[in-house]
Amino acid sequence: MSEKVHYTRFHPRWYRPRVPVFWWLRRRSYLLFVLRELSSVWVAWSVVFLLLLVNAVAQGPERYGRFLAWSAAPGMVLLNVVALCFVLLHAVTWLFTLSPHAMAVRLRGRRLPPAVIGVGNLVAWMLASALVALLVLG
Amino acid sequence: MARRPVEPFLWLLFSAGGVLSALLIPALLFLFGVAFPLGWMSPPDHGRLTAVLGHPVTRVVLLGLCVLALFHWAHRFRYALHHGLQLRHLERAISLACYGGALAGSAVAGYLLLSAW
Amino acid sequence: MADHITLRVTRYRPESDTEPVAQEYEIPLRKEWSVLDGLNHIKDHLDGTLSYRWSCRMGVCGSCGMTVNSEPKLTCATFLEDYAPGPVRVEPLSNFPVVRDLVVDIGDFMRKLPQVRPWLIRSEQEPPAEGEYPQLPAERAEYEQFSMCINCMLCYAACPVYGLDQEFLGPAAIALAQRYNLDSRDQGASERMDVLSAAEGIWACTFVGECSAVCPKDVDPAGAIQRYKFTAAMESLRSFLLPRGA
Amino acid sequence: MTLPHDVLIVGGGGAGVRAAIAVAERDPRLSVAIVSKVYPMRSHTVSAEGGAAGVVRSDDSFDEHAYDTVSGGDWLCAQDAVEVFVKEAPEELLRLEHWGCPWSREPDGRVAVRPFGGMKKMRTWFAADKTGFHLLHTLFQTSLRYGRIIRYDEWYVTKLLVDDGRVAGVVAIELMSGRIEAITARAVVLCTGGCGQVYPFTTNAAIKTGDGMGLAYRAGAPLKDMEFVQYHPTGLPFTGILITEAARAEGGWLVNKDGYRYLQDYDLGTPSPGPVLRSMELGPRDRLSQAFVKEVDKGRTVDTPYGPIVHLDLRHLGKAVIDARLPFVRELCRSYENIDPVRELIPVRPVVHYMMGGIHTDIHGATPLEGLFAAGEAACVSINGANRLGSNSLPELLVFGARAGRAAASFASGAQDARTAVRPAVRAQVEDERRRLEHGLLNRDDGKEPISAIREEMRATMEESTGIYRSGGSLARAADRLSVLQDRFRSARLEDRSRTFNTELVAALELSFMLDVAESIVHCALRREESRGAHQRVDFPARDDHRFLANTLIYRDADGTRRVEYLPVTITRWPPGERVYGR
Ligand SMILES: Cc1cc2nc3c(=O)[nH]c(=O)nc-3n(C[C@H](O)[C@H](O)[C@H](O)COP(=O)(O)OP(=O)(O)OC[C@H]3O[C@@H](n4cnc5c(N)ncnc54)[C@H](O)[C@@H]3O)c2cc1C
Ligand code: SF4
Ligand code: F3S
Ligand code: FES
Repeated sequence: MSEKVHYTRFHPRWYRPRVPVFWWLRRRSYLLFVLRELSSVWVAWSVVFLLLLVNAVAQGPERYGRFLAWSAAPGMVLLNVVALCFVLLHAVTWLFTLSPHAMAVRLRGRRLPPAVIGVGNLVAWMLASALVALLVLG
Repeated sequence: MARRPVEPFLWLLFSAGGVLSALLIPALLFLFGVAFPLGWMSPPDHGRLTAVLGHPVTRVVLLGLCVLALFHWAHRFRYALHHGLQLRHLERAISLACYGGALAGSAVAGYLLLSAW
Repeated sequence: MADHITLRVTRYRPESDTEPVAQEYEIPLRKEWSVLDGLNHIKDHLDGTLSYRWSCRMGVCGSCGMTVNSEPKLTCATFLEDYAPGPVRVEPLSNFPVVRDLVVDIGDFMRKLPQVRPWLIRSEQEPPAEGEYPQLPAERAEYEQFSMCINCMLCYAACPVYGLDQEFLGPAAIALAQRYNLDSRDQGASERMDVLSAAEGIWACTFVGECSAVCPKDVDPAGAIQRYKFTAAMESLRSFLLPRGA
Repeated sequence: MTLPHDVLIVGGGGAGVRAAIAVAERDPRLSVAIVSKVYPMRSHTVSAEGGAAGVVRSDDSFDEHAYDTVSGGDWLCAQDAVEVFVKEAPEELLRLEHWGCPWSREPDGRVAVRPFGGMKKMRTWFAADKTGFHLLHTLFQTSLRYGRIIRYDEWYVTKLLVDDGRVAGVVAIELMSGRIEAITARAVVLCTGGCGQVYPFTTNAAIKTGDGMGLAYRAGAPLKDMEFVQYHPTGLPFTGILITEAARAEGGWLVNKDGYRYLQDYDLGTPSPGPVLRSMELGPRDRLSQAFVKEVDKGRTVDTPYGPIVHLDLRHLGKAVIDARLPFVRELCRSYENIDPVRELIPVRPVVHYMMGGIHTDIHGATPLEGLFAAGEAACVSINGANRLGSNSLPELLVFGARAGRAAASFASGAQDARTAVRPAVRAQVEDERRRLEHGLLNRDDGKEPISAIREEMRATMEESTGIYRSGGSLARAADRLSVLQDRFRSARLEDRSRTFNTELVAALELSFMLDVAESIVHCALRREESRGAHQRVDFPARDDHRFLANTLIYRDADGTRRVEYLPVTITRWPPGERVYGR
């Protein structure tokens, strides 16, 4: 209908439900979404943690030693375990559910199905992790 | 309709940060945040780390990771507050804090990774 | 299997109610009955005042979307048996104003749809006498998925961003724009750009992904939006680096 | 308040939207509007599956398409209309291609065609097996380009306004608000679709209740060939959901309970593994449905809680073909029958599918009532005769939708006389109608029975009397029962008094149209004492060209009496002959 709707005698008010503040608690999938979004906070924390590490290494062996001790404190370990869980959630959702749908990768004129892209991402992820381990552990 | 010319760039930073952090951070955090502290593996000695970090490529990559991951956080966190808590009326303040934070963090990272060596 | 099941149906009578109330009906539980068959049984035999929309009862007209046990569903393609022993909650689609009972107002979508120019745009329209615009099967496959949308609005009901911000163009409208953008015969992508890359267009979507999860026709609007974000971002980058449109 | 337009189109299905675009293109000064009881893209055209016929290949010709159509229609088609139709169909289908319709393609990029029942050549264009869906959405989305096409979505038309022998507009209810308004126009085009809902078991959607036929009939325009009701041989039991003829065109077999391809016993050719045009499973629908009834009589069908069935076997086609060409068939079987046609047999039985008859029009879509036009399934231009060939209906919507739109536009441009103001006679009709709706239906206190009971009885009556085979006796009994049901309807009771989206009121109005349509079907069938196409009289088993090579016209006069007349069939080039299939 091209006209604007008027409330008249014959046109009682429609019911307009409000979205509750905690809408994301109402469905499992919404909760997962919010957790996924919050993983970014832990990504940021990881950056901070890494920068502290870099700083410690730059300041010499002694500072590096103190950093290692500090990071082994139970509170820190707990914090980083939580952070790791979120970062893994981020990696899994980002590499295996989100980006495969967001990308249109073509091979010989055909669009690759999302599952194939997901497998590709898995391989890339394993290579990147191996590289990191190699560099760090020698 | 309001077009926000910076939005595409913020999104590109967000996406690049998402990919890079997904690829690199789990391994790094696992090693330095969990495996070494818990003694599952022994941490590399200082000399090795200085050698690795001494290479400019490592530092540039790390800087890229830090900057992009911070913008990733800024963008995502901004929307999380925006939608998750319905703080739409605080939109400007939130954007300022998030992207401002990312900028500041990037500056620190730049200093630590480029000038301090 | 019990031979009856309870439907807890949301009623809203705008003349007398200030907000929706639930009403229960006990109906026979038959193997082949969809939730819609259950509602029709109520309408014909128990309570003629219940209002809802339906037509094709074969999952293609897009009329019968409702919320069944908290999930947006096509009621003609959702079977009672899968919810036994019940009760089954049947509510109107979320995120839309409720007109009455299970009927919601989708006027908002109907107003947004023309904005994305969902039609084939050519710089020059050739007369039909000159034959078809050729299109290879692979080119057709490029957009086929996005052409399957039945406008059932389940994705709007599932998208929290739309719930929070009614200005958002929404999943189906953007997917339909992409349907034409990706059609090898179309030349109108630049005309659709302004609306799509506005703040209320693609950039409002935070990739919740529920739209694709509930879509009964596998349209994957979330994918359509993300792909368009990439296109739009690259376009911005290009015009930023080459400001004169070289 | 009245809402004035130049051309008003009732119905937002394929025919209606095509007509609206034709008006907008013909004369940009005209104000054109579409009224539809559902949003246009919900119209029943959306369900059409198999395809749309139009000659494109070099080995094919207009004459062959015309001959297939005329013989398929058992020589009851108006041959001038058929000639126009076959010529304009490819043009319309190409135009749709230019508007973006995703037709399936050949490897070289040309539009693909598939075989279809009763067609001697491959000429059925298709978009997988969702042809109607793509066609309607393409049309609807294209219509959005024409900002000047005004839409009244979810408005229900209850009456045609007639001023001194000429149509003046309609009365309609806006469902959301319940307000009753007159929408006036110089020309009205009825594109309201078919009436399958007068039967209990049909492929047709809930909205296919013959409203437009009832509207025209009550306004004095005649209905034509109403006795010809098409049964489609392959519907799913219980739901009546259609398994498209394309399933057979791609090579599906119909087998009885012994796994035997029984069509070979009914003069439809001999079985071969692949599909053969105009033979066996690709015979015309009337003959296939009749063969089913004979199989039931021989006890060679399978009994189920929803009546006897036979099986459609697609297994030998393989998953690849089914997924590429018949994905919707697979989807429907999985959701509604819990079977996978790649591995299992599909249970099917004949189901009411299409109305050959409808509002009598000429080849421009004009009815005998001045200013009233009709197109689509609601109309009867007579291209379908006594039996429509599958895939002729969609192109019919386009060809005659466009023609009716153009004719209505010309009529409205020509009728730019002083009748802009609503004349008192019309205003009185509007008031009468308002009173009937408000007091006769909505707020009456003396109602007795609910409408659903009357509807069920009407449907049962139609199935018993006017099914695949009919007899004079049962038709006469049905006529009596329907007039009793008409009386009972007059004292029906509505529970719902609300103004807002009152679907019970809509159902009541639909029922009353259906009762009129059902009566016209029964009376026309009773009078036609022969067997032709979809009209098979057990008491008159032969075709009788001497008496009945004529189209039936049924009128309702102002005093409510019925009148049946016959109009000789227009024959241009194909004299009546024998219908030969599989030989
Ligand atoms: C399951 C199925 C499959 C089919 N497959 C094919 C096929 O493969 N090939 C083929 O050629 N044909 C096919 N057909 C036939 C074809 O689809 C129909 O004949 C055709 O779609 C009818 O279109 P229409 O525009 O005349 O009417 P519809 O699409 O039925 O539209 C009718 C319109 O009128 C409106 N309307 C009705 N009454 C009122 C009222 N009182 N007030 C306001 N508006 C009103 C409705 O809202 C609707 O918009 C199929 C039919 C069915 C049932
Ligand atoms: S995208 Fe899917 S869920 Fe959304 S309207 Fe279209 S068909 Fe429905
Ligand atoms: S659910 Fe909504 S936020 Fe985006 S991905 Fe789908 S539109
Ligand atoms: S009734 Fe048409 S989609 Fe359910």
